[in-house]
Amino acid sequence: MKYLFYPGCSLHSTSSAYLDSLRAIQPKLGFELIDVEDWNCCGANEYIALHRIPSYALIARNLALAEQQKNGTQTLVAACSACYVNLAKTAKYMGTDADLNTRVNDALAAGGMHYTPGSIEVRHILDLMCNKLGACKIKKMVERPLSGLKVAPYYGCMVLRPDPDKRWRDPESPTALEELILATGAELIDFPLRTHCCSGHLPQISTETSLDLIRRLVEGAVKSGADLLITTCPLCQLNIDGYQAEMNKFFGTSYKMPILFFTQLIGLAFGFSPKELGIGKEIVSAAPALARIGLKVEAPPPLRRPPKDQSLPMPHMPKPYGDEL
Amino acid sequence: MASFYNDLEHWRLKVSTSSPVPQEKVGKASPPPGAPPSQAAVLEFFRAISPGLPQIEFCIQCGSCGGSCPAATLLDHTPRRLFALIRAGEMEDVLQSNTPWYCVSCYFCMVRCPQEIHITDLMYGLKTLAFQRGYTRNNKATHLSRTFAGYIERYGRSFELGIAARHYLRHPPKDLIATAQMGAGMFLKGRLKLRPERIKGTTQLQKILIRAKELETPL
Amino acid sequence: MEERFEPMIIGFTCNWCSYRAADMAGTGRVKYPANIRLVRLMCSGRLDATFVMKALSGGADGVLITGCHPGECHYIEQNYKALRRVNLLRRVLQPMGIDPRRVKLVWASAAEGVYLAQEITKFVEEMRELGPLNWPLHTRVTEKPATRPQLAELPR
Amino acid sequence: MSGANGKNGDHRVGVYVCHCGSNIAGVVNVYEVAKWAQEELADQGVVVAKEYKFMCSSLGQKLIEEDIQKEKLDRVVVAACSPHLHEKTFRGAASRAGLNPYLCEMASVREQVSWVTEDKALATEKAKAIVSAAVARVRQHEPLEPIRVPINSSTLVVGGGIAGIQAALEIANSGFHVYIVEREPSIGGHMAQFDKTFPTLDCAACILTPRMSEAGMHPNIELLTWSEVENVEGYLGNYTVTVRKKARYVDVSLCTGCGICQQKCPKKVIDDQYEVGLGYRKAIYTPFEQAVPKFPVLDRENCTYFEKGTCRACEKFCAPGAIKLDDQDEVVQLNVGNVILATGYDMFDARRIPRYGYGKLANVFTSIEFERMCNAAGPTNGAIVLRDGKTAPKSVGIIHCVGSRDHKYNTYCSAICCMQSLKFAHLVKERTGADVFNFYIDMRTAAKDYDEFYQKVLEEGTNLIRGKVAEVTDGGLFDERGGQLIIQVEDTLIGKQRRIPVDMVILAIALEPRHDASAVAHQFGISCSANGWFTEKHPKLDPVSTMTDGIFIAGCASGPKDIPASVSQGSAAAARVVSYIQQKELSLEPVRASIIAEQCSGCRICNDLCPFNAISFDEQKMVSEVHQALCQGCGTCVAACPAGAISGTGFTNEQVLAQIEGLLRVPVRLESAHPVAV
Repeated sequence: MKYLFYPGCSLHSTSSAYLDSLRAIQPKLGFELIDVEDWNCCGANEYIALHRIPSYALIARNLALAEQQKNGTQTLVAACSACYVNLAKTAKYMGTDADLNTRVNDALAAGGMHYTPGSIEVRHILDLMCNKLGACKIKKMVERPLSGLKVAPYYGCMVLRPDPDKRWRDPESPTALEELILATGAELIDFPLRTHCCSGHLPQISTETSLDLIRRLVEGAVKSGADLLITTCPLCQLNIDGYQAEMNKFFGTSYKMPILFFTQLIGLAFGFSPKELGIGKEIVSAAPALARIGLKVEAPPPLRRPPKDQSLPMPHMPKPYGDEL
Repeated sequence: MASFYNDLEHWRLKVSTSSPVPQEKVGKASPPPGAPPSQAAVLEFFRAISPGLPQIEFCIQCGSCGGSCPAATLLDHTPRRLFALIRAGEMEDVLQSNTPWYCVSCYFCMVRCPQEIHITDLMYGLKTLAFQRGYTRNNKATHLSRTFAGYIERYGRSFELGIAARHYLRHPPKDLIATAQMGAGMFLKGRLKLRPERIKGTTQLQKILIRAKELETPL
Repeated sequence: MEERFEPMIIGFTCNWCSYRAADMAGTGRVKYPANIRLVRLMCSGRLDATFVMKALSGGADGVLITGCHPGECHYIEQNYKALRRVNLLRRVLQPMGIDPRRVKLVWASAAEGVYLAQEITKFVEEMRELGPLNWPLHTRVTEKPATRPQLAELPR
Repeated sequence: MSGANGKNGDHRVGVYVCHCGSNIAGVVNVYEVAKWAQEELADQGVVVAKEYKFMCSSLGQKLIEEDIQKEKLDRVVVAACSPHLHEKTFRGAASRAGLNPYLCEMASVREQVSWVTEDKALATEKAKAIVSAAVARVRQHEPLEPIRVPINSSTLVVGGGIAGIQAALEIANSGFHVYIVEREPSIGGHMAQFDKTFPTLDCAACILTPRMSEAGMHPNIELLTWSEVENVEGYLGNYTVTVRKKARYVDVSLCTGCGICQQKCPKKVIDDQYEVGLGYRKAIYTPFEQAVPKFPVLDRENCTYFEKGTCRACEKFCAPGAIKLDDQDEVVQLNVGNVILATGYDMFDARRIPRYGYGKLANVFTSIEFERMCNAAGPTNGAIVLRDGKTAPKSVGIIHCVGSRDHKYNTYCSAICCMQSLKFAHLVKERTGADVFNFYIDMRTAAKDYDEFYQKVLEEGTNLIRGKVAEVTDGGLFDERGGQLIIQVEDTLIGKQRRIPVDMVILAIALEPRHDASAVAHQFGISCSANGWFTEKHPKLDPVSTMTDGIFIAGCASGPKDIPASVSQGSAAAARVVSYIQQKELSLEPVRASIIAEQCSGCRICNDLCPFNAISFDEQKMVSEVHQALCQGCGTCVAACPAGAISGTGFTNEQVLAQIEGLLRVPVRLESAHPVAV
C-alpha cells in the first residue's frame, strides 16, 4: 500500500531512530511511505500559541503539498504525535469551519497553493498498523518472537487525544500498543500510566514539575515490572530518555528505564538487527534489557561530521512548459 | 553563529509586524497601555475560533480540567477558574494569567470535560489573544514559543540545537551540568544536528505566513 | 401587482405541537404577518401531497408545514414520514417549474410559540422575495372541488 | 341529517362571532365579519351570522342553542378562541339543542388573528378567511359518535419493584385483580438490595418486606415471577398480554420453601444479579432470605446436572419431591384492561470510565456494591472492608456523578446519588470511623428532610470537596503511600489541584434506562425520550400516563427517582387505573381512520406505517383493516394510501381540501406591509 508520509522535524533529528526503524520495517508491512516533498515543520504546540491563522496556514501548506502529490492514495501518514494532531485537526477544522478554510486558503494562495478540505485523510502510523493492517497480520510476520521481554506500552497524549477523526474507541483505555506488544510475542505489562503526560515542553519551562511527571512515569514503569517502555511519540521518548539522568539526580533515585519506539520493537520481532533499527541511539541503553532475551546491541558508530557538500549549483533553466501543466 | 542570529532577528522584524521583539524584563508582565478587550469581545473571539463547538458559557465549573492538568501546580488559575474569570469580566486577570502558557497540550481536559468544551483549543486562543494584545509575558514559555517560531519562519523546519541553545542562554537551566551532559549525550548518539535543515520553499512559506498574519482573526 | 405584492401562505400544523405553539404565540401576543392561514391536522404525518398542491394551485404562494421535533412525535415517529414526503414533494415541484423553496418544513414544539412566529415571519419574507407564484395553469378557486391536480394538464 | 353530499343550499349553517370582550373585537371588526359571512357566504349555506360579547357564556351558548332549533341549523361555526379551549363547550351546546356535536366547528380568530396581528384591517380579512374555511369545512362534516369501549377490570403491572408493588397493592385493595410480571425470581427490585434508606436511615428490608409479603399473599394479586412479557395486543380496556413463565425446575405447588435444596446444592457461583458480583449463590437459589415468592429457581446454565447429567442433589434431598428437572417454559395469556409499566432502571457500567479504575483497582467499588456490603445480610455481613474481605478502610473517597451529567455518558442528573453518597458517608463514619471525602459538583438535596441530613453529615466531619474527580490511580506505583489509591481532583473552592490518598473509593454510578427499554416501549406502543426513559403524557400534569391510552408508567421507568417519588407514582398510576376501571366503559374521540374495503388494493403500504399496529391485513379478503380502538387518528395512513381507500374521520380529504379552499377565498390585502393607522 502506498501512503504519503510526513516525517516531521523530530524524526530528522532527535528521533532519527524512529525513522530508521520505520524505514526498516515498512517493506515487510507492505507499506510504501512516500515523503511529502519539501514538507515544513507543523509548528508543534508553539507556533499556534502566537498566531492562529498563520499556524493553520503553516500546517495546511503540508496538506496542500500532499494534495498535489497524491498519487493513488489520499492517506497522509504521520509518525510524530504532535505532527499527527496538528495535521488532522487542521484538515478537520478546515472542513467544518468555512471561515477558517477561506482565510487559510487565501494565505496559501499567496504562495500559489490550495488545499481542498476532505481531499486528504490524515492518520497516525499506529492507527494504520492497528486499525488498517491489524495486529494479527503483524503477528504472522514475526520471525523472532520476543518472548521473555517485559514491555510496557506508553502512548503519551496526542495519538489518542483529542482524536479529531474518532480513530480510537476510548481516549483513555486504548489497546493498540498492547495488541502490537502481544503480536511481537513479548510479555505485556499493564502500565496504568500509559496515557499520562510526559510533561511535553515543560522541561524547558519548569524543570521541577517536568522531572516529577517523568519520575511518576519511570517509577510506575519500574514498579510495574517492565524491562522497557515503548512509545509512539518522539517527545515522550526524548523526555523520558533524555531527562532520566537529571531526574535521578534531582530525586536521588537510580532508575534505568529504557524507552524505545514501538517500531523498533516490531523491527526486532521481524528479525532486524538492533543497529538497523537505530537501537543504541537511546541515552538510557536498552542493551541490558535486550541482552536478557539474547539480543546483542552494538555500540553506535562514532559520530562523524557529514561530508561537506562540494557540488556546484546547477544553471537556472526556464520552464519547458506552461503553468497549466 | 552571531550573524545567523542577527539574520534571524532582522527577518523576524520584517515578518512579524504584529509582534515586535519586546524589551526583556524579569517577572510578571506589565499590562500594555489601553484597556483589555471586553468580555463580550473575548467570547465573540472564542466563538469565531471554534464555531459550532460548546463554548465556555456551558462550563458547569466541575473542575475536571483543573483536576486533570499535569501542569496544575504551576498554574495561577486553573482553566475552570479562568473561565469563571472570563464570565465575570475580569479580562485583565485572564490575559495576565500564566495558565495558557503552561498548557502542555495533553488534551486530558478536553476529552474529560463533561460539557465537551474544547478547552485546549481555547487555551491556544487565549495565548494568541494575549500575545496579540501585547500581554507578552516575559516568561520562559513565551520565549520558548517565540524562539521556536523564529526558526520555523526562517527555515521551515525546527532546529533543536539552535532552539535549546538560544533558550538556555536566556534562561539558564536549573542544573547546568545535567543539561549539558544530556546535550552531549544526544549529540554523541547522533540525535542533534549542527545545522538547521532548510526547506526549498522558504520564500513561498514566508509569503504564505505574511499573508496569513494579515488575515489573523481580528479582535 | 408588480409594485406591491403580498404572499398568501397556507400553514399546516400538527394538533399536538405547532398548533399549540400557534396558540402559545397568541397567548403571548407575539405578532407575525397576517399572510399565513393555518390548517390543523392531527399530525404532520397526515399531510397529503394533494393538500399542498391544492393550496399552491388555488392561489397560495407558499406552504409552511410544521410538526413536532424529531423524536417528539405524539404518534411516535410519524413526523419522519412527513419529512420524507416533503422532501419528495419538493423534488416533484422543481420540474413543474415551481421553486421548491415555496414548500418549507419547520419543527416547532408546543412550547415554541415565539420560535414559530419567527419562522412564520421569516417564511413570509422569503416568499415576498420570491414573488408571486403564478401557478402554471392558474385556476383560482372553482366551485368544483378538484381533489387532485390533473397531472395531464401540468407542464411537462 | 340531510345526508346530502355537499351541494349548495342544502345545508343550513349558523356563524357565531365572539367579541371575547375586547380580546377579539378590539382588533377584528366582528360586526363586519358577521355581516360578511351572512352576505358573502350565503352561497355556502350560511343562513344566520351573529356576533356576541361572550359566546362561551351561558347566554352565548343559549343563543346558539335557540338558533339551532329556530333556524333549523344543521351546521354551526363558532369564531372565537382556540378549539383546545372551548371546543367541548360549544359541542355541548350543539348537543343540547339536538345537533350532533361533531357538526360544530370552531374558527380560532383570537389566538390566530386578534392576538397576533396589529393591523385591524388585515386582522378582519384574516378572520373572514378563517370563518370562510370553517364554513367550507363544516359542510363536509358527518355526524359522529364517540367510540365506546368496555374496560376489563384486571390490570397488569410489569416490574415488581417498590413502584410496581405499591401500584398493585392499591389496585388490589380497591377490589380489582392484578397480575405482577417480574423478570427475577423474586419481587422487591433494587430496593431489596439496599441497606439503609435516606434520609431517615430506616432499614430497607424492614419497610419493604412487609409490602412484599402483603403483595405475595393478597387474594387479588397474582405473581408471575421469573417471567417476561413476550407480546402485547389490544387497546385500552382490552389488552391481551402473552407472558413467558421461564422454567423454574421447581414445582411451586409442592415446594415448601424450606431451603434444603440450596443447602445441599454443591455448585457455588458468583451472584451477579442480587449481590452484583460481590457475593455467591448456589445453582438452585432464592435471591435472598425474604424473597417473595419463597420458591427457589434452578439456574440451568450453572447446574451440574444440566452440565454433566449427574448430581441431582436437590432432588434427592427435597422431601416433598418438588424438584422438577424436566420443567419447561410455559406461555400464558392474560386479559387485562390497563397496564402499569414499573420496569425500573439499570445501573451505569463503571468500566466505561476507565480513569476511575473500576475493575482494575481492587478497592474501587460501585454504589450498588457498597449497598450490598453495608447490608447485614450481604456478603460481608455488613462489615465495611476492602476487597481483601477483612481490612477496614481508614479513609474512603466517594465520587458523585459517575456517568451522570456528562455529555459522553448521560446528560441528566441521576437525582438520587447526592443523597445516597451522603448516606454512605454517614455509614462509613458510623461503622469504621474512617476519614470520608465526598467529591461533588453540585450538592442536590432538594426534598423533605434531605438538607437536614446533609447538615448532619457535615456535622460528622465529612470532608466535602467540590470538584469532579479527574482520575483515580494506584498510589503504590509512584508515591510513597504504598497501596493506597490517589484521587486527583481540582478542589474548585480553592482553585488548586489536590491528590488525596484513600484506601477505598466508592463510585456513585448513574441510573440508566433499562437496556431493553426501547424494545419494551415498542412492545407497548409508547415512546422513549432522547435519554431512553419512557415518555410521560405530560411531564408535569400527567406524569404517570403515556400517549397510549391504558398504558401507565410508574417509578424510575420514566426517569431517576428516589423511593418516596416512586411510591407516589405507583399510587398515582393505580388511581388512574382504578378510575378507568370504575367507569366500566370509556369513550374515545372518534378521530379514527377507516378503510373502504372496496377501494383497498391490498398493497399493505399502510400496514407498516402505523406505529400502533392498528392496521392488519385480512388474508382472506386480501384487504387491510383498521382496528378502531387501536387507531390513534394521526392520519399518516390516510395520506399514504395510493388508492385513496383510507378515510380519516374528522380530518377527511374533503374536509381539509374544503378548508384550504375556504382559506384561499379571501385574498391577502396589499396593505399588509403598511399597517393602517388607527
